[in-house]
Amino acid sequence: MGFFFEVLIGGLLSGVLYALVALGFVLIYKASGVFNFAQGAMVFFAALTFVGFREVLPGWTGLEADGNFVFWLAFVLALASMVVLGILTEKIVLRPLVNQPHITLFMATIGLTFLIEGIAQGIWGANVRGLDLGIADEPVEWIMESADILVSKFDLFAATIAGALVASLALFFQYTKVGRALRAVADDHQAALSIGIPLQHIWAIVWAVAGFVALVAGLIWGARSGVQFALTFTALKALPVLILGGFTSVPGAIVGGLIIGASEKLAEVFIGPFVGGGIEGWFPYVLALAFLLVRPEGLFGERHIDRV
Amino acid sequence: MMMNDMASLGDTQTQAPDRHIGDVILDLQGISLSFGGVKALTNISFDVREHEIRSIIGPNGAGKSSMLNVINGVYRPQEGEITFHGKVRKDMDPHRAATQGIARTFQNIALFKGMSVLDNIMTGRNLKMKCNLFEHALYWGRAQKEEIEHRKKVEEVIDFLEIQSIRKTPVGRLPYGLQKRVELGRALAAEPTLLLLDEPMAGMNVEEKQDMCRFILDVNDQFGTTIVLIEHDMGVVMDISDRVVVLDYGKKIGDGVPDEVKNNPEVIAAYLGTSH
Amino acid sequence: MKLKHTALIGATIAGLLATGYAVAASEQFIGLPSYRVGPFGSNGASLYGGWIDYMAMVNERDGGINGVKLTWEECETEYNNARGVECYERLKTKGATGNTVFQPLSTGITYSVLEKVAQDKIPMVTIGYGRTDAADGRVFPWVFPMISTYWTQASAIINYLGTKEGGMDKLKGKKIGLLYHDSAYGKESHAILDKLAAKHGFTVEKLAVANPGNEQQAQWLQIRQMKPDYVILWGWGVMNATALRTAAKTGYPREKVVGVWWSGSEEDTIPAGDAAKGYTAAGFNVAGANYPVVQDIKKHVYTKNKGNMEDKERVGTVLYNRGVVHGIITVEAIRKAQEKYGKGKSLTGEQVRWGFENLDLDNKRLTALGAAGFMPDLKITCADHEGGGKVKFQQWDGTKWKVVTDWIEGDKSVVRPMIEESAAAYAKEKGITPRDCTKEM
Amino acid sequence: MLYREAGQFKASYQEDQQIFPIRQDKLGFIAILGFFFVVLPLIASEYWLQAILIPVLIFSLAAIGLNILTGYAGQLSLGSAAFMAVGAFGAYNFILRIDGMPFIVALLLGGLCAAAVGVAFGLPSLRIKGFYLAVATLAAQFFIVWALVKFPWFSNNSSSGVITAQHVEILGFAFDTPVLKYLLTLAIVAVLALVAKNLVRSTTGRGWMAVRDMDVAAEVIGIRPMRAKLTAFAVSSFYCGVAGALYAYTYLGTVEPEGFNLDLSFKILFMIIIGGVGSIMGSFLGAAFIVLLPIFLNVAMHALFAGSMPAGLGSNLELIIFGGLIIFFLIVEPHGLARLWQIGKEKMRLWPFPH
Repeated sequence: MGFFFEVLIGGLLSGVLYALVALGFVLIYKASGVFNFAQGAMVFFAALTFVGFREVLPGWTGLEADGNFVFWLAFVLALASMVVLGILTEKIVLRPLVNQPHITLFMATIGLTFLIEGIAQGIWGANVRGLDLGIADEPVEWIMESADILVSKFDLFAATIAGALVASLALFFQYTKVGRALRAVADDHQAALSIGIPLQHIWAIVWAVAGFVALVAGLIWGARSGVQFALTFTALKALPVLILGGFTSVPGAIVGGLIIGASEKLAEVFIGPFVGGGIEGWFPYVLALAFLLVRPEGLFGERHIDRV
Repeated sequence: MMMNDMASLGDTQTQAPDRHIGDVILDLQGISLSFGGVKALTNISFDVREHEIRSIIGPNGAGKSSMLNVINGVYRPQEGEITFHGKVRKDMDPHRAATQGIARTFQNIALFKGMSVLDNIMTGRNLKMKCNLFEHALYWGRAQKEEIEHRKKVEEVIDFLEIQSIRKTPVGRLPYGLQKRVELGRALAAEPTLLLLDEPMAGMNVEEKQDMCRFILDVNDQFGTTIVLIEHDMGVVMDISDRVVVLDYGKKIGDGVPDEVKNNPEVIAAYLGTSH
Repeated sequence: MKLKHTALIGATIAGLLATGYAVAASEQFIGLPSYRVGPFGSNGASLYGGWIDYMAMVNERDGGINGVKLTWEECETEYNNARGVECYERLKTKGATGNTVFQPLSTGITYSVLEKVAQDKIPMVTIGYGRTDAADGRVFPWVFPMISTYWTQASAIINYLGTKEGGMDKLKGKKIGLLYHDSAYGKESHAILDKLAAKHGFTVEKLAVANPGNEQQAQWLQIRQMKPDYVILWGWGVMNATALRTAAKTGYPREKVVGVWWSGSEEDTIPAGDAAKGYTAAGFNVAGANYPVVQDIKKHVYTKNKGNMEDKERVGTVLYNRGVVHGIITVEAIRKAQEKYGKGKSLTGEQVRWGFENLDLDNKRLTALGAAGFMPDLKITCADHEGGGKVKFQQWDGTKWKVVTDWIEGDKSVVRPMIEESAAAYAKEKGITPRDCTKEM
Repeated sequence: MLYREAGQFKASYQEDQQIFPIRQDKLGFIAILGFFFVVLPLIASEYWLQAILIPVLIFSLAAIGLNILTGYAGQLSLGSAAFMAVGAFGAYNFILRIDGMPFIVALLLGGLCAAAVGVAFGLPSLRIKGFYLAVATLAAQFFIVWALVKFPWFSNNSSSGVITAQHVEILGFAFDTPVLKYLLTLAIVAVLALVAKNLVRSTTGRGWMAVRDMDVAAEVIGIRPMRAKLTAFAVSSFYCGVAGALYAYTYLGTVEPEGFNLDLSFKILFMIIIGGVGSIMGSFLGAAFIVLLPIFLNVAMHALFAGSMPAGLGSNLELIIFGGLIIFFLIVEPHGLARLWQIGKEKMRLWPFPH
């Protein structure tokens, strides 16, 4: 039984990281109806930019390489790059494509994926880098000793960061002017426009916020498995979370992430051995699919009734 | 009969055609429909006779469109019994309604926007076309013969609706009035016995309305099609309908020939917005 | 107008003839189907960088091979089979004598051009990857899976574990976990390990990791549960670093994790950070910039600013040095072929193939090349296209790889029959009559 | 002046319903066919045949398949590559396990396997729409590739899961040279493209488009959305399956399941978006564009900057330009190359008197 809980807890904590990537998708989809496939590339871009700045800053400024100051300066610069990237994307890619079919926008974001990947590696090179956030990825000892259940310190840290991020985003959307405007836009573009909310302004902000989320996700994922091209694949982990939780629901992304994380780990451990293992690649998708068949609107999506 | 006012609407129609209103073909008894607790229709009963033009009127949100949706199986009422051509309907879906000869148009145009006028109207013939996928794949042979045969029928509809010149235009590019006409054409191509028209004249100018009225009357007249019509324009309704049923807040508040309905105090109250 | 046109065509033809003539005298063309973008771009950049640097060094230091300058052209494959085939076809006819060797550094692309190389008479060299049973040169005359195939390596790893335990008989009753990339590449490990397990009496617990492998919580918790004595890491790309990180997370000692050579480069350990410390991996070449051959590259290429690596720090890493091995083998095969077909001549692919088949890099030759201890000695024959079968093991000390063993050989008595069996099955399926090697010269 | 339809009258519906009602179009098409069937095999180099023309044709077929599903029936799918894999492995096993199995029959059977799998994975489309469905089709993408790697039976127990296509022989005639393989591919693709054209201009195709444009209205006039969607999935997967089998038999010769990955699915989706959604010809144009563009960029980059730029930067620049061009293209002509072609024709019709 201890093993079951160990797998379950490990899965839930992994799920938080999936949710973190899914969150970026949700923000953009909610505000502009764009299924932004480039979110994975943004995660990669953000992490690589951060690590890149951290490498070059000591040389430029003569600061101590491992110092806190360089860390935060690199963070701010990476964040600034993400904001610029978000605003440029809105201006150059999305604005000219307003009112095009969803699939065209989706394709444009795949084009954007290539563009971002190329720019990231063109600037910083293809080298694989390590990233140390100063939190050791090892078991929490007292849980280990008392219950013989393994819980990773780093995963707990990541979950805390993700939780804090979601909470602050929720507060941001609930209580700030921009947040209210964003919710209005999400509800009805036309109506929001008609009461004078600058739609494109909001979109730019949302892309910038999604860039921020990508940076956080990139740092955590990068610390787990290195800052390398494979960070773009984190998007694939987020997609089943999206269909389960709904494309437009922030809580859905979190709950969906937890469910996907936990169930894929349990499936791999307890079903995998019977079919040869390696089922993590497709199991979340099949699970989400099965769920959709029962509830096509997703976990937190609104029920859609066709009016004729 | 309401034929005396015809001249004011249809310029070509001067003499009263010979129409025989037949027996009841559609009978609705005690229909109730609700969506998650919200009642859309409450205990509604009325009937439609063969060859007649039967109108459903009522203020916005009265449940008129829901009524049509019940008739052609888009919605399934929780209570009530529907008898069509003497048979009590149990399960119903739009496809089965179509096979039984019910066709309709929609309040918000529901044409296939990416297809040409011709193709849209051709889809109306789909139930009458029997070739299968493999014959379509080969095309030359049975499929082509069938295609040509039905094209002839469709061209008749096109001629009837006077839309020859826009045959190959994608419907998305047509003005609103013409789209409505094409939608009528698609319904007619199915050669229905019962035609449901949901606000066919909404948003049209006077001239377009006149045309549409003429087409409706001609359909009723030449093909003997029974028509159930929802329309807001009272003048038109009173002019062309044989009988009118009035709904308000999902309940039936009036039923009868136009003159009767016109003078029904409850109907007047509903339209003027006074107490119920 | 017309005149101008004719003049232009004339000039073009003249130009073509001129270059063709110049090239024919003194150049040997090598097509490089490289990849520098995509998930494995980092690996490709190091490996092709080392290879190109070695060839540049030979040109700079020796003026080419007996005066024949090496020329090359890269073609980006993105590690994609279709792009790889396009590159193969595009490079095929380049240079004076066409492309003379194809080394795609991707098992997928290897398979995609496997039959084409025989038709086009271009040798394909797949060092440490590719189709294992192609080591049977009688069935696959044009394919050279050199130094060591996956099967030989698996066997060498088991031999290494045996020496660690103090004798092969000590492996009896041991439990070895196999964490493999769930793909054609990873599955190559199954048959051979099963056979070796039967022979030595240990058990193998196979655990698949779904591509790309950036999540391994489930697998390592299973490992924690089954407590194997060793874990063999058969990964590629991000899977390796993640495996080491997750091993640390679940408290499995890295000293007991042994990687294959595609899991044993700086690209795999650096991103894992401290978690990689103590981890051991196989390699048919070692890391380090102190070998004379690498020093020569620095001296003749980098001091003249002609190096291929953007990041000079990476010169001397495992994958860079592996590229140098590619260079050495290619150059030495051409040199060998020149001995037969004429020194100072541009050779055809068919001629270079002979060079590969008769390649003999003994320790004396390796010392002369400045690569003693850098790569194993190697002798290719008509029947045996693998030739070496030796690997060294290196341990990551947190900052660099340290060699911890001498060359360890695989168990040929197990591997070779499997290769021959598999090759015979292929020959039968394809209707190929194997060559009679006693008649080859 | 040459492209003028004035004076060409249609005396029957049959004439009006031809694929090319305008005489110049028909002549042009015959000329193109002649060029591809007769002229190209005579003049094209082996490189062009094997590395460009054959893959373009095969991808065109896959793109037609996806276009039927996405362009005509409106169901977005990200699993095309997996259906190609089913076709390839299906055809391989039919030839392997049944003695004397004719190649063309195996090809079609492989396609039918893909169709069956496609219908199974298409079932969710009855309840799920839009991007939810698109992401759901990823389940097919990942599951099928996993299953092909995992169960050794599919690859005849090869140690690595890789299959090597048998030699192609039809009625005792071996298709073993690039020219013959090209002609075989071209013939199959041409026939299937014609079949696709027939389907989309018949009741079946109108049913698909009706469901795409407005499924409720389609149901009301008697089209069964379920049947339309599932036939679209079946036909689409059949096309992808045949394309996959050709991919193995006339193009690569040896394939591994991982070759049919998500990247390939995206590539096919790009082909129909760039080529033109809901256009058979667009599928060809899109396939050519997506196959040729990266090659062109690679060649151009070498020609322009060889030696003067770090190799890694060059490759990344290609990627940047590729992504940028796709975005540029979507902005400039969201309806794809097929629309550009059409606009070009309209201009031709008026030329040289635009008023």
